[in-house]
Amino acid sequence: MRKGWFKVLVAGLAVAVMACPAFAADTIKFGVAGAHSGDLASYGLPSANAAKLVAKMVNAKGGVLGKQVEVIPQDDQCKPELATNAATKLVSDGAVVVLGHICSGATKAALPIYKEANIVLMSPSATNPALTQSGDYPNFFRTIASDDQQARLGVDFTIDKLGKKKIAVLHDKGDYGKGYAEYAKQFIEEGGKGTVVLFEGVTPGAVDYSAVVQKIRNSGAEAVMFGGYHPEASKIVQQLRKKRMDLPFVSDDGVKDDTFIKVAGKDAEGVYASSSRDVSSLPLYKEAIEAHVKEFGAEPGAFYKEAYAASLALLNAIEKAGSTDSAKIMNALRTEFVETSVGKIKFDKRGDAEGVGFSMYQVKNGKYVELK
Amino acid sequence: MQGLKKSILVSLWFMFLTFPLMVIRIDSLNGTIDWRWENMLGMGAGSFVLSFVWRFMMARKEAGRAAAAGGVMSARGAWFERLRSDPKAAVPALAVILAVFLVLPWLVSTYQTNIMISALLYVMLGLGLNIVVGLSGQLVLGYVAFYAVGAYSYAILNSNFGLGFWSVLPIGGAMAALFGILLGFPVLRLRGDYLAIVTLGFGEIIRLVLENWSDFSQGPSGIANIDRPGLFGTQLSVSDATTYIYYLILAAVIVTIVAVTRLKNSRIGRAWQALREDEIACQAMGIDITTTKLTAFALGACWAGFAGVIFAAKTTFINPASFTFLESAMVLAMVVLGGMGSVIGVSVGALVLILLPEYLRAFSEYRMLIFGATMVLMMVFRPQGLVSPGRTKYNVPDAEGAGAAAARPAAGGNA
Amino acid sequence: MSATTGNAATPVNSASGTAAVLDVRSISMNFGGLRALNEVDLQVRLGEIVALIGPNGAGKTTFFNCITGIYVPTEGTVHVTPRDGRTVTVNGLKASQVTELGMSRTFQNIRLFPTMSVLENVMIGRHCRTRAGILGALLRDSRTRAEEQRIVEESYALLKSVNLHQHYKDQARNLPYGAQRRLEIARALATDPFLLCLDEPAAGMNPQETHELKELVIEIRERHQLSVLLIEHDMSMVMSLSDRIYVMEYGSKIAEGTPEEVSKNPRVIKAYLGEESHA
Amino acid sequence: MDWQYFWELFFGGLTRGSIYALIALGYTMVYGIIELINFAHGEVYMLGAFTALIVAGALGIYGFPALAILIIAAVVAVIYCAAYGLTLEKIAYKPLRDAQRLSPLISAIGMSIFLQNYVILAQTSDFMPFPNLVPQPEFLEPIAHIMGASEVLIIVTSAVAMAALTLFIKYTRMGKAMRATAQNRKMAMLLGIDADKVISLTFVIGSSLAAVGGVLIASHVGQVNFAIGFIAGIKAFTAAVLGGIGSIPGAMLGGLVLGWCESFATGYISSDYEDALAFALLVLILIFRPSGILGKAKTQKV
Repeated sequence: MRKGWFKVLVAGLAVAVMACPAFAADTIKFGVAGAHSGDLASYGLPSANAAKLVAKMVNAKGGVLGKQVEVIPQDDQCKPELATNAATKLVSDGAVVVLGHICSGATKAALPIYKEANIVLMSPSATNPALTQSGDYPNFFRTIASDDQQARLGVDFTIDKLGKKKIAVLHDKGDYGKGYAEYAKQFIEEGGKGTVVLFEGVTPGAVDYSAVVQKIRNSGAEAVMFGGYHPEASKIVQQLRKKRMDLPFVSDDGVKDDTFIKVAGKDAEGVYASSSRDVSSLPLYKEAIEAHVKEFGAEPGAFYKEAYAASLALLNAIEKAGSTDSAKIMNALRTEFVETSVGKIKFDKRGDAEGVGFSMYQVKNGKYVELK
Repeated sequence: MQGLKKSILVSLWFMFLTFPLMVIRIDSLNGTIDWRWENMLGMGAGSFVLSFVWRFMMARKEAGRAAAAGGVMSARGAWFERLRSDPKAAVPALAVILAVFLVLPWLVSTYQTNIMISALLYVMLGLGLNIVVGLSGQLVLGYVAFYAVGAYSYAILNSNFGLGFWSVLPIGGAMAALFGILLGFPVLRLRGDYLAIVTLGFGEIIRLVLENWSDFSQGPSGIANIDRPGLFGTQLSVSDATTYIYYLILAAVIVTIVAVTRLKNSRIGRAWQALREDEIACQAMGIDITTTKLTAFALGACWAGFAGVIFAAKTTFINPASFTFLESAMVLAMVVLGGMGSVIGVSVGALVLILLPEYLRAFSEYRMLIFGATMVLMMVFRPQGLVSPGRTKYNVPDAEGAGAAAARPAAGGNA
Repeated sequence: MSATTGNAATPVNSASGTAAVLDVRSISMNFGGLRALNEVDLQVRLGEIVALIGPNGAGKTTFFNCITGIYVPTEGTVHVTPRDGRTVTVNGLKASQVTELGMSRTFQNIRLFPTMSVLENVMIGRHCRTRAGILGALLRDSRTRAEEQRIVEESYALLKSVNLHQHYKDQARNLPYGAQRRLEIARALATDPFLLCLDEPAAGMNPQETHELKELVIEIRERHQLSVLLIEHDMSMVMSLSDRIYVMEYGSKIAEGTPEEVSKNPRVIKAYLGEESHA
Repeated sequence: MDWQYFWELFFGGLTRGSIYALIALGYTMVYGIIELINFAHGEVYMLGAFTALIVAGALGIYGFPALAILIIAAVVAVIYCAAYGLTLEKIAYKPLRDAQRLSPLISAIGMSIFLQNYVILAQTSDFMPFPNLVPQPEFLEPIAHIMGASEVLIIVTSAVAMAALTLFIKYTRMGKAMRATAQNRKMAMLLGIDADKVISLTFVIGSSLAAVGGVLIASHVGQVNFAIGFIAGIKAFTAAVLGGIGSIPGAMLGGLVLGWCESFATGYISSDYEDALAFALLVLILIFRPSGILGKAKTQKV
């Protein structure tokens, strides 16, 4: 029965490994959950780095409440089923607060576990509006604005700034893109100043979008709003231009990515995409980037500044609350302003950060430029 | 010498074949080419060695086939067969395994238990698919659709009507079985490859509907806040609930193993196997292949439905992204790797495929590569899987075997 | 087999006096533009051994497929009269239903279940005579267990009757050729047929095996009280075994009668027996 | 009825259908000969696109003109895809020729997963921009809103490929050997046809066509990544079945029918269920006419 012994051995080892942190010195346990491996690791790893850097800095200054901060990373690969595993693990390891999760779906899956354990969760990247607006999760906070704010900005920009009334709204059928598109549609219709002439999902990975493009032409749209990510956006923009249609193309954060410009090439010129406000002039932002370059020898990736800000806000709240009691931490988050890498923020009743928001960018000469 | 020459040729061929992808990397932003010659060397050396291994394995396979034709059984197979067929060895072995599984949650952390729950869920899925693919020989590539039906049944009934886990468990199974029959009817006349593709299409259709029909399934954003299974109305903490679900799924797996073994050794199970072996002869022996196929589809789907309900209850959140074709391929790989038709094999296959990557995180990048390669190599070198299906023992009324036969339980089978 | 345990064998030559158990009236079969069968009539009476002969491609196997439900004949009717005495039309029925009525067959190119054991192959034949369902399989109640044991015993007895019982554990594909043919017959018998249709049972056998097969067929007919319809190329076997012979050529019946009548029929000699007629 | 719109959709569907047809030809040939769904065929197409991308990138750095790049990249991609097809057949399918019928299909699925991950590891999992290699001539400018040069090239290429293949199979010695092998491999071998060679050649031709498809389609779409083969492969297979698998004109017809269905459904209804529609079409065809539009029904030998 070699197999049986092997199991016992593995189990024993696992116990030994798991037990170690529990007997370590008394620390503030700071959980970090997100995609640290798999397809979406590039979205999750920067957050883990941010947490480590902030913890290092805080620890160097004597820690929080006189205790050292210990970062516990947990991988969820952005998959709901793994997210619940990760959350369970963090809860059982005694995390006081958790930074994460990265993807909205994973966050939704994990939230009930944190809620039950009464642990504060702060995401740097989960933008799904329902997470805060449903009111189901008083323990959830985020340092990034939600999709509806983005859609609001996109709609106002298209109608007021560009002066376009007939708008074709497209999405990629994904959680993020469809959410954005549905909000955009709702805002256009509520505003009464424009009309949605086309609301359509495109199939990611399809070989050709010419039918959708012809449909846009046929609808008489004056502008296109697209919710989704850059691969589909670049295909649609390229086909629009190929078919000699010069409509303004307004999209979201998923498109405000340098890969979009790389892939779409000259067709990318003039495309609008909304994204977090440019904070590159803030001293804390510069400090955060420098710390990352110094430690890891490279520029940080996506959601780094949001994660850095969230780490600062969480640790600050623990310090201000004077305890690790989550009710007090939440109260501190809601009442105390804190300087972070995304600006001076505090959180509203529902958990959204006040003071962060979106700007519109446009591709000019192969670069995204913020429009003031 | 001959072999050496062959291997050099193979190695040169692979160096040529993989040259553009492995060696050249274009950095289009800076307009430079990154030449990675070390990869070519690695490829050459690797394929040189592997070609020897390949030929050795091929020769062994040929030898094995010759031996099997002569009725000789390999020594390694023999001890395993003995362990399996001799109740004196098999019973304690089973008891030890069961005991390990029973105490597991008390030995390991909640996290490890959670992983074990996932692994056991896959055992259940694998055994369910084994009914359809392994026993009745109908290649279904969209199995995960039934898993989705079960999961969404619970999610929707729970969030809209507040139905609990225990009342939805049979409903979820029944719904999945219904879908199995719905799929089964039109594809009755299809065979082999065509069946595989149609079921793949069916699986994708189910997923696409879940993704696009937002009013019904909340679309890509999924359904959150699904209740965990309750225990006589008490509200359990997360870690207790995990332990509870662990025992629940363990019980479900044991029930599945018993059920599948019994089905396999029953009149129905024999009909499935006959269907797998020869459809025409099966009909000519008075077996109605319509009902036989439909029962296989329905029962296989039903198990996926049960697993789906448990899955939804365990994660408390589901979205269509959990039910992609890759998931179906994964479950199929478990069945194939473990050994089609073998209950032990499929269980081992599922545990290996889920747990190994979990404990070999270092290889996570290569996980899917190895996974694909394993599927190919398994088919080439050991198409019967890790464990070939056990022979059912029958209690025949004959003089020479009568004494021993009487002592054994009647028509007892083993997996 | 419970119904067939009596040993009051029907006299071989009294066939003309009894009703036909199989009554085929002018069936035809078209494949696209090709007419594979053309208005063929055929009767098999209780206890008779009837042979169907003809050159290769005459449509014999197609005829078998038409009467056993694998194909649906384009025209004509097939009636059978099982042991219970009622007459049933079988054209249009599924192959499994035909077998359930009591017509069972073997295949020209052996179609066993290759990786199942010899015993299991025969047990499959008992499928349509037993009832246990899914619930029974799952619960394995005493009735199911008893039925299962009965299947085993009956199947084993059949194996014994074709002298394959020593091999009951072996995989069917590992049996020698002649034994596979016998196993196919045992499997067909397990369905409790009143009419056994054998498609070239002696193909590929040596004279000794062929002789044993002949003895076996006669013995089966006696023991199971059934009729036999047989396609065969081995003339000595056909002539010595059959009560009556039908001859086909190009999809049509060209002659019928006792072995003597047929062997003297000039059309048959011309069409089929040819220079072999001296045999 | 808005005819302008109708024709726009019609030509959109024509392009899309030609894309499917180009890949479907490879499926249909392999299936015709050894009755195997070469699941990895879509991956060969993807490898063709990637190889062409690398070659084009390298040549672009050395400043070659676009048309030269297109031709060289296409030739290199064809050579490599043929080589990949050949190797694939030798490793994953040939040892399984006498195995039970599920084995080669599972092996093919494994190969498909393997090749995707091979590309991820050797290159990247990101989307890569594919240069537009087909120059847009002046005279196409008036119809640019309906069709560009790359679309015209795709349609012409797949039509030519289909015609050439049909002639090849009908009139050449090798083509006849292929038909014989497809009908009855054992008998063909008895007659002195080297079946292994015929099968290898089938893979070479099919893979080469996939490579041509890869280059043209990537150039048309403007981006590639490791996953493009899967959905294109499934669609192409649907097209092949639709037209009647094993039939070369059938693959073309099936591709066009599928392309038009998708295009018109998107244009007049919605693209929400675009893929679901394709799959539903496949299921319906297989149920009501399993041999496809141009396929011949096979009676089972008992």
